[in-house]
Amino acid sequence: MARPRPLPSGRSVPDTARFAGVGRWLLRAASLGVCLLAWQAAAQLRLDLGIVTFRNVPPPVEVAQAGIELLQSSKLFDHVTSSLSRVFAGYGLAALAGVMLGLAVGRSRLAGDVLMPPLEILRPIPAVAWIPLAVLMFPSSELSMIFITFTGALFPILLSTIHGVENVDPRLVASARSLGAGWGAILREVVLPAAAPSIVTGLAIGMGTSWFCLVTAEMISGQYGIGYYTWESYTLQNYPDIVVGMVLIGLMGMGSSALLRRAGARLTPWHSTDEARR
Amino acid sequence: MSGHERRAHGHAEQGRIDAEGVFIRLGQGAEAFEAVQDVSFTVPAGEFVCVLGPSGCGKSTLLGALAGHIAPAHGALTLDGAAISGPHPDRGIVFQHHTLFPWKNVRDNIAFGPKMRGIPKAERHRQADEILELIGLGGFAGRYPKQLSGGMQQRVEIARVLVNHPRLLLMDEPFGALDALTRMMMQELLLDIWTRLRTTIVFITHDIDEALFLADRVLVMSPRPGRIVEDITVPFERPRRAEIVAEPPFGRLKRHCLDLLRPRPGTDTLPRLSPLGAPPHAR
Amino acid sequence: MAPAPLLEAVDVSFTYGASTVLDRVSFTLGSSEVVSLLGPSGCGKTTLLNLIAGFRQPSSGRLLFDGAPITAPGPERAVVFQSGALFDWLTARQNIEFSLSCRGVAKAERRDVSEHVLELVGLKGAGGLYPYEMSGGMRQRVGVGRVIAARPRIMLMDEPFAAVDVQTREALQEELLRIHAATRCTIVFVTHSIEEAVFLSNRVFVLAKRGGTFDAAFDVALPAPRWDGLNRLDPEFLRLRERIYLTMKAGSPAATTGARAHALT
Amino acid sequence: MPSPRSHLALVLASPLMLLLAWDGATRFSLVEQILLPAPATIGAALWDVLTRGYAGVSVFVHIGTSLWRVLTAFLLAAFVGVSLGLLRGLYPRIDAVCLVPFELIRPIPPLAFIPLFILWFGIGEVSKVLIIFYYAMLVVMLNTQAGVASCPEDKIRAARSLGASPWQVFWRVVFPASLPHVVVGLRVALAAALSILVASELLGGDRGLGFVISDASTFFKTADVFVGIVLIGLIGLIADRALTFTARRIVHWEGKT
Repeated sequence: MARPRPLPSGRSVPDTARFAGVGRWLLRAASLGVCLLAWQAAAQLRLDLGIVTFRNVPPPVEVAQAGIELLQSSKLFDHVTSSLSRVFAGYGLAALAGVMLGLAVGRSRLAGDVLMPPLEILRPIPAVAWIPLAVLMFPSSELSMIFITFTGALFPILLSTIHGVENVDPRLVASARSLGAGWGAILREVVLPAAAPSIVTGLAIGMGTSWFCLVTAEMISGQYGIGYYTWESYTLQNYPDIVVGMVLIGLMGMGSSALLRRAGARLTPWHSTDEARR
Repeated sequence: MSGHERRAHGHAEQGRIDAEGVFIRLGQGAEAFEAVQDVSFTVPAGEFVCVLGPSGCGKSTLLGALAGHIAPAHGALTLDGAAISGPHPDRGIVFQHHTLFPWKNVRDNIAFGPKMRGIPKAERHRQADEILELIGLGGFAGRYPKQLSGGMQQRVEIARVLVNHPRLLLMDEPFGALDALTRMMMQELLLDIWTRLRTTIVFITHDIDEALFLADRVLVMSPRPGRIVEDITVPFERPRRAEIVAEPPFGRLKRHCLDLLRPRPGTDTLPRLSPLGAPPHAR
Repeated sequence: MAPAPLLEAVDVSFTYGASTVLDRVSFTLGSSEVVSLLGPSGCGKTTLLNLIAGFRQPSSGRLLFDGAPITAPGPERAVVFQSGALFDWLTARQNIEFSLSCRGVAKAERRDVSEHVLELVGLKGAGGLYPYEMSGGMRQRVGVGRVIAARPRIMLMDEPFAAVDVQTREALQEELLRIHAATRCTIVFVTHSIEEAVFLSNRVFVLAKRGGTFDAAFDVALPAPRWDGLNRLDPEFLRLRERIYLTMKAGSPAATTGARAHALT
Repeated sequence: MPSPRSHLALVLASPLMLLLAWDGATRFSLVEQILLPAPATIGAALWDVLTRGYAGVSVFVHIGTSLWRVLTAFLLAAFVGVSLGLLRGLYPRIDAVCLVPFELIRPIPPLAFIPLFILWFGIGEVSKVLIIFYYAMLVVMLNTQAGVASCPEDKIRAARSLGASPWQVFWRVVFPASLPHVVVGLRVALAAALSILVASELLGGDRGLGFVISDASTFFKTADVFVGIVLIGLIGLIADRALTFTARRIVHWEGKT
């Protein structure tokens, strides 16, 4: 058994030196390569291990070909844009509502008492459980999917915002009041920036859950969209396309999270410099 | 003489505090207790007063009431004859650990008060830069609070309050978290600023040396519920040098304060606060 | 020939990246001494303590404990931390018994030791409390007790009383001298408080702000025992405190920053 | 600030008002019963489902099936996730090997894996359990690893200076110090597991609460859809509270100073 790393914090010099740079990246690339090779081999040999079978799994090469085909057709554009516009609408609404409600609940006990009990009752219900009902309730399936995306993102954003607002250092608020800040100025100049890191965290989590909900909704009731594309490929037994769909979903989820992180870091520069300095 | 000092001199006759039979209650329901009991005192405009007492004696609570964050249960607390009813930039407060906004740089932190009064950006930045020079941090306007040492953070904190030309400067153990050397230099700096601005200062501390070195007058408070047990006039000449701490009259006055602050056997209030952290002679 | 010193530092340097934290520091420590390392933050005093503890190795020079180089941390040079660094999931007693249980000492014997140590540090009857149920002063007592129970030859203390209020701090200082009288173990005490250094120590080493060299060393010749609390007003005590303050102020570049305000008038 | 009594009144009044508004809206046909049934209708449907079952199967079979899927997956995920997280936190080599594959699959919503898992493991129980397991494990592992990294250096140093061996440092210090993070990971993983369970049941199968919701909606039995939703919400609530309660017992020092 190797010796455990004595100091798990990033400060231990020898460890970072040992694993830094090219060697570490090589190891990482190698690990990825091995995974791909194993996949290719398993798919080509049509491995059947009883509990898991690779008989129907396409090898990476076929997947790549299917991906290129999709890239060249116009279908891709339609699927991607409809998924993106749904997330944009639903998630955007959730971000707006979550932050506003969170600020209200975090700052005002009255708002908390009135708004929180119904929300607390709804919270343990997974957003995806609403999908069949949403399909019934909304006249267009487009709206129902936006609603599901909204519900999926709302709670993480709301809860993180409340958490952030409630944890604003009361001394900061007190000194702002002493310096002559009124109600609105405290909200704008103190509470919002102080809660911003927590809000950004909530927005990031919400982005993940809203993609999760959207893909499920598209699989069940969509006509376009990347979730629909994947599920359709499955029902048509278009195996390479399934994997292409998965990769696309992953890329879009990853891309939107990365965008959000970038924007969050831009919005809260004091927070990230703080992390970097420690 | 800079513009800032001229304006400050206009305030010279303002900043008189009157406290008359002040009681302050803290906590709710069954846990409520009296933190400050029947406190009366007067501070003439421009005086430097230290409030000295053991931790948990209610001295910070009293300061909170002067700032307007806590309302007394009984009694009258007035500044220049007007009752204190809420926080106001006229009564600036400095805490032990800085309360600078981490998302604003030094200049914007200091300009916060002027911004709240609606002063245009160029003018409030000019005021901030002027006061930064006064506290000896001229080159640090663009830094964020995290990038400053503890002593510098406290200096910015003081500057952020001074830029509002307060009639009263309230300080709650402002140098308590600094190392000895920085602390002594900050004390000298504060006296230097006060000599020129002559704002009334109420300074809370539990450090006898600090109180005697800084103040015109020291109000000594008893352990909870806080009462003023003695009002000491500090006779040392100004300007004071750090060296007076080693001189015999200073030692005698310090001994007197120590005797006042030493918990008396039979009082159960202090042990209740920290049951086993009490000094050994109390047991 | 005189007996070998307990701890010997010869030209010890420590560099971190491009900066020199300690620059050729030399000193020796004998048995039962109490020595303070005094200096402003960032002067390298904690680094020196970490070298003695064995958390880090000197970049050059020799650091010998009992005649042998220090290569790793060990209970013979146990550390009391400023934060207390107590194990939140263990009671006061379990914290104190930690080093014994790591060595596999039997339960009954551990119990005897912790009972004794709890009494020594003034926590009799509080052994069942968790750290979050204690005041700051009590936590530091557990931190000291945990080290005492390991029976160290040197107790290393890294600003242990910096985070508690003045009254508690003075009480803890007096208790520490009592504990020292009872255990006679050597103490290396890092602090930025001049008064604390003078009150506790036989010798005070002052470290310069930058460059990490010793500015000066002071012998403290105050009568023992000092824990009656009156010695803090002793003229000799105050004079020494003053001398050290002036030495530090003269050697510190920060002093010029403080003077800048005067230059403005 | 309101007094404690009026505070309580407000807390109780707001859901009550909501219920009344809902009832009123359905009673006066502001919304169609088929979209939003009256509370009483849902209550009756709940009683009906509880006593007579759904789709010819006792409702407890549906609940039991859902619970079995989610609990098996969650417990497995907790065990594997904590173990892997600890190993990754302690051994940089293991972390380096795991990093790229896990970072690549992490942002993919677990649902995207459903078709693939069905291809791999067939349409039965195995793929449902495994998809929940895979994602919950990921969450637990990442949180555990963060917990290991969050152990204050002072505590590790204190243990070493008190004579603890590397194994003792891990078992007596690093592991307990990481427990609060592990608990957070378990809570998040539990919520995610429930979501994935419902989603996968919506997409296929003939047992489970997700199936109840999906099946009821295809036949426009809206009250039964609500029954399914309420039951899922209850399971989520009880599971979360039980986990929090247990965690408070184990990690009793967390959040106190």
